[in-house]
Amino acid sequence: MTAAEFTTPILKQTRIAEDIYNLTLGPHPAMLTATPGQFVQLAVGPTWDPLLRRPFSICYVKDDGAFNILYRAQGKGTALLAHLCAGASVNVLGPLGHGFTLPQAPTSDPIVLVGGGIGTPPLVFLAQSLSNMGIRPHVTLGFTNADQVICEEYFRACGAHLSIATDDGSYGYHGLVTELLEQINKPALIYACGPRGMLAAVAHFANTRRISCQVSMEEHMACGMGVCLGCVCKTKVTAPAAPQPNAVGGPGWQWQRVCMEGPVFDAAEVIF
Amino acid sequence: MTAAEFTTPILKQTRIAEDIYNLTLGPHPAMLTATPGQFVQLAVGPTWDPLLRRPFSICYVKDDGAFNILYRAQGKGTALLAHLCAGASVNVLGPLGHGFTLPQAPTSDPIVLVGGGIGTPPLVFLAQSLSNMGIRPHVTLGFTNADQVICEEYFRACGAHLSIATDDGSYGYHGLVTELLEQINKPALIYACGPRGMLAAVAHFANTRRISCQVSMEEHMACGMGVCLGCVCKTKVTAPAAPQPNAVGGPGWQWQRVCMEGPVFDAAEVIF
Amino acid sequence: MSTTQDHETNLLVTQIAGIALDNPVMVASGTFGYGREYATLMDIDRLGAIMVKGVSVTPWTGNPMPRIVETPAGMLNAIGLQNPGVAYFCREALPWLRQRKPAVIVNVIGKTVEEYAEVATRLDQEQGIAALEVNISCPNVKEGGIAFGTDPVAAAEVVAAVKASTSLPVIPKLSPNVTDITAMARAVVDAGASAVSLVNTFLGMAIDVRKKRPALANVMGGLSGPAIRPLAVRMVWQVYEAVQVPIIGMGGITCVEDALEFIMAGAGAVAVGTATFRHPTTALQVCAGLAAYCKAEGVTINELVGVAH
Amino acid sequence: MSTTQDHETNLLVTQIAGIALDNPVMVASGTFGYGREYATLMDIDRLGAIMVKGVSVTPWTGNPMPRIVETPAGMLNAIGLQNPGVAYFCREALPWLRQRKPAVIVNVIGKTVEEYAEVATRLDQEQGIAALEVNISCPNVKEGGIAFGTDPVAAAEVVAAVKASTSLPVIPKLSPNVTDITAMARAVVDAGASAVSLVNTFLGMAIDVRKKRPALANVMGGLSGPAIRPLAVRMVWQVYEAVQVPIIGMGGITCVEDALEFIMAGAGAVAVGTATFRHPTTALQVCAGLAAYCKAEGVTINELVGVAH
Ligand SMILES: Cc1cc2nc3c(=O)[nH]c(=O)nc-3n(C[C@H](O)[C@H](O)[C@H](O)COP(=O)(O)OP(=O)(O)OC[C@H]3O[C@@H](n4cnc5c(N)ncnc54)[C@H](O)[C@@H]3O)c2cc1C
Ligand SMILES: Cc1cc2nc3c(=O)[nH]c(=O)nc-3n(C[C@H](O)[C@H](O)[C@H](O)COP(=O)(O)OP(=O)(O)OC[C@H]3O[C@@H](n4cnc5c(N)ncnc54)[C@H](O)[C@@H]3O)c2cc1C
Ligand SMILES: Cc1cc2nc3c(=O)[nH]c(=O)nc-3n(C[C@H](O)[C@H](O)[C@H](O)COP(=O)(O)O)c2cc1C
Ligand SMILES: Cc1cc2nc3c(=O)[nH]c(=O)nc-3n(C[C@H](O)[C@H](O)[C@H](O)COP(=O)(O)O)c2cc1C
Ligand code: FES
Ligand code: FES
Repeated sequence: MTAAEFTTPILKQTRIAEDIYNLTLGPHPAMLTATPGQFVQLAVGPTWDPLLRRPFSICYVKDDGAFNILYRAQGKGTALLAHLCAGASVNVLGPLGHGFTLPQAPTSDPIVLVGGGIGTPPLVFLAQSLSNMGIRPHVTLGFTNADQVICEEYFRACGAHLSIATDDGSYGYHGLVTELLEQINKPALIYACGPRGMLAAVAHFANTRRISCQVSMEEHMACGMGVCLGCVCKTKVTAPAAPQPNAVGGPGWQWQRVCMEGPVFDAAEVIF
Repeated sequence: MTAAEFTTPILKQTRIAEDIYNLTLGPHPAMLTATPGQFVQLAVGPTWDPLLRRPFSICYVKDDGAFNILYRAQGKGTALLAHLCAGASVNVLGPLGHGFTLPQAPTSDPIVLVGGGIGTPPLVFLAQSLSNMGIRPHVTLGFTNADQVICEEYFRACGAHLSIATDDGSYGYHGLVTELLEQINKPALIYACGPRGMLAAVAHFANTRRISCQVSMEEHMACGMGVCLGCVCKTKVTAPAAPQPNAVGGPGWQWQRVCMEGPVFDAAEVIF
Repeated sequence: MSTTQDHETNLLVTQIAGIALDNPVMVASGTFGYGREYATLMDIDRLGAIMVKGVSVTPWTGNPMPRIVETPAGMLNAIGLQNPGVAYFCREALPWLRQRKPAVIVNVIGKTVEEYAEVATRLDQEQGIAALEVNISCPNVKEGGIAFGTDPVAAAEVVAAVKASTSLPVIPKLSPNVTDITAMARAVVDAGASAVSLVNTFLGMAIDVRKKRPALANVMGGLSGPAIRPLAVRMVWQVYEAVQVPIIGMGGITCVEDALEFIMAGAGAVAVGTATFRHPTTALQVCAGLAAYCKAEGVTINELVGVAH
Repeated sequence: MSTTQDHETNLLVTQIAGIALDNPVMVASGTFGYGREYATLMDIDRLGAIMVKGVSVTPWTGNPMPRIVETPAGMLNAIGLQNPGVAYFCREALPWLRQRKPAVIVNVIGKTVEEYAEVATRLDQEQGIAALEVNISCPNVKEGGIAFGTDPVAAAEVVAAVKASTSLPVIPKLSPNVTDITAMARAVVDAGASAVSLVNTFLGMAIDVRKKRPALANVMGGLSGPAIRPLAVRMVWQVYEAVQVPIIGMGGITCVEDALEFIMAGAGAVAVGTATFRHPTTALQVCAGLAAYCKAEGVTINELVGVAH
């Protein structure tokens, strides 16, 4: 779980949907310690513009420590990344953060993974880990339309029950991914990653039903290492918390760092 | 001679000596109007670091308007350029500046081209133009050592009398290029491009002997278009000069812009 | 009958200091010469205004070389306001400029209050000038080299003197090298400014580590380019809340988004400077981008000014 | 018998404000937490000093989110000095820190003069602190939010109060958002500063054009990173000529050449801030680079301080 800074070649980069890329980066031993929900910070571009690293969830790690991220080219940094060819080098900081907590033991209770858009990739790693434990998760995914659907093959490969929703009905269920979630019979545990609005809806669904739920949060990051306090997120103080370096806050709430205590938080904790 | 701004692909890039690259850029009609001694400003890198374009002399232009520059990777911008592969795009501003003035008519008087190190490339274009006029120039070049020798084949191809000096004697004459110049019998006209010290020596040689001489100057540039006044060079006011937009100065001298009135100046004019 | 083209363009029509502008996009003083150099490369008639290089009473030789050095996402310049003087400007540059479509805004410089006034008086005799931009970042020779731009009293004095010497709108260009930009803005508005330009360059320097000497012959120079944009946007924001006159915003604008930052922060018009060196047509691209943006959002440019407050 | 390694390292030995340092390379306050976070990634014992995140009397919650935004070659932050307070610092962070080799310089913050003094008093009881860095860029709540850092009188007051509350050397950290940095430097030196740190961040802002709102919840934030380096080097240069105390220079340092710029401009030590976010080992690389440079040039680091003047 100790992060490393390393430079590694791009082994492969493929455009898998409009503006979405699957990037395979060369192996590093540190990546073999990664757990689902953790992320890496990539230095994009060779100069100081852009300045900051970009955070990306780990989609999966191969046995040799090579790993993949799936990302949407949307701004300055990801556009640069998308232009790189196999053979080019990328500097990586990771694995970082606190990922999903896996069930202690195999269970036959329905475990549900809820993904929205480009929030889907870390759920691949999670589904693989669950599958390795002998768990067949229910995976429900939401996308804007058929062209944006990603990762299907990975979930099928690990035997997940897969259902997909699209906003315009061009693929799968016509509607919201949260509607698919409601159709699952008595989920025992929910894991979610996606846009803030979706996470809030999933958390609300879980919290009102007292279903254990973990959500992966997103904030702009500078350091990714817990020092800059740029990525904090408001959480409830539920129990008298053990003093944490950055656990300051107000009445009933405290800041937690998305890059350290997160990105994955207990849905009952997060103040949306 | 009108400059254009255009984006063009790299057709080829080869490392021709330690840290020296030969870059072939795609054709543009504007380049067909280029004259020897003119230069282009290349935008290096896709972001604002580095900010400024880099000036490079035109080494030669092919019939279709494709053209070559030869450069030394020495700093931030040229290092970025050296990393680009064939197919990548480069944004060009050019051709710019005022190049060498060719003899009015073919002549059999010795015409000497003096090049120092990475100042050699524009002399290739010049030698080609002289050759097209039926003139076989004497080309004398100086380099630090054998590994740094460039452009030999181009000068041979246009039938020049070629002599090369190296500082350490590892190739050709052991000594300074100016010593080679002194060995040529009664030069009628000298063209020079290279480090400032070499240009000063060549200018001194020519001026004291009243030999007509043109030198190509170098200064850091921002605009390359004559507006920023960042690239000026001190010149003597020899005759009552026609009023020039930026011809201000002091008693006996005036500034001239290396990117507009230059880079090529009459050696008798420049104040070194 | 107005075409779609006309309609889009109309969204950009505006007015600054009483000057009618086809669009609010200008090129900044010192980065576009007297306009002619770039005319072969692009259609300069599509610019809202041209702010010409600083003009002084007599020719100025400027600083020794080197005058420029690149920095991360920026550049330092210490040109020292080299220019051939107001007589040359009126004789050689203005006749060409006044026949172009963009409004001509002349950047006025001087080493004393009297020199500023003298340039203004001379320019007042000429046709085809829309306004005077008063560059108060020059060293005040009488006061021993302190810039007019960092002292509200000295700045007001210059502005008042220029105002008294011209019938044209007076637009002081503020220096950002001050603790409180709003105090400077208030001082020049009280002295009669019809608008303010901001910002000029930030005082900076670089060391040539190999030579163990300052990289610029003048030791210090002015920082411009994208690096300074967040600082410039902050100052436009502050000045917008402090004074009522229009603001011409500049400092690191490279694209339409950057221009929108300034406009939403409170700039009624924007100027492109250093980015022109990299891409000569930047200002035209900003202009086209603003037209497209206004059309898509269904707003006029004037409706966007200061909306982020 | 000293090895080559020792010899090289000795070239970097220096002293700032009476603190003996193995080398002049520090990590800047707020960019290295309390040191522990990066310890797994690198050998922090090779740093000259660690300047810890600002510490206040009581815990501060800082500003709402968003707190950071990237800009060209820079970033704006409006963390708002979130920190768990001096008691927590002494209990949880200091015991670990004081067992490390680098000198520990504690960054002190407060909203009133009294709060600064209180933190200093509390820290004076602790072992293993080398000096106090007084961050005077905090808002002065009593004076209605004006920063201590832009008023020489207020700055001197804070420094004098801290000085009176501690036996440790006091190093005020100057804000660059002033017309005349030398006036600030003189004021704090007269008030008892043993050295000065400069610079803190530059006040800037960005607009989120899509939302038509400031990008930071706090509206304005501090600009750091390579973009500000030319401005910071200029200020170090000016302060070096104005006061006699050592300068800890910072602002956009990313590599050994950048550090040399500051040293040649007059900094006796340097600190790496934002660049650590990009490459955590930047400070160590700067340190190794300085050792190699001094060896190649045959000089000690002290011989390089201010050589460009
Ligand atoms: C823990 C974590 C995991 C992530 N995993 C993925 C992933 O697997 N795939 C994927 O496509 N995206 C992922 N993101 C979002 C991704 O980091 C942003 O899309 C990316 O930083 C945008 O960079 P840009 O240069 O294209 O955009 P720009 O807008 O140019 O970026 C400007 C600045 O804003 C930051 N920023 C912009 N959007 C976001 C965002 N949504 N989240 C965080 N910072 C942002 C950038 O990092 C940069 O600092 C993740 C974000 C976090 C925090
Ligand atoms: C008219 C002209 C023609 C030139 N022709 C050639 C050529 O054919 N081949 C070649 O290798 N070089 C040529 N040069 C020099 C070339 O421009 C520089 O080597 C190059 O700009 C260095 O950029 P960099 O990013 O590697 O260096 P950096 O040091 O990172 O550059 C920093 C800044 O300094 C400027 N700069 C640095 N060195 C020089 C220099 N020697 N001349 C001008 N500006 C400089 C850069 O343009 C940039 O603005 C020419 C220069 C001029 C003025
Ligand atoms: C090379 C250069 C010359 C300049 N000359 C002048 C000038 O003569 N008068 C003036 O008021 N501003 C001058 N400026 C400042 C610009 O007009 C502008 O205010 C500043 O560069 C910030 O904008 P930018 O970041 O877009 O360049 C000059 C700037 C540069 C880079
Ligand atoms: C995220 C962040 C937090 C900071 N926190 C503090 C702080 O608590 N106290 C302080 O004096 N300076 C603080 N600073 C300023 C830095 O210590 C440093 O002075 C400034 O960032 C310039 O250096 P740089 O460009 O190398 O980052 C902070 C800077 C950043 C980027
Ligand atoms: S990104 Fe710096 S603390 Fe999380
Ligand atoms: S480079 Fe701008 S005038 Fe020559």
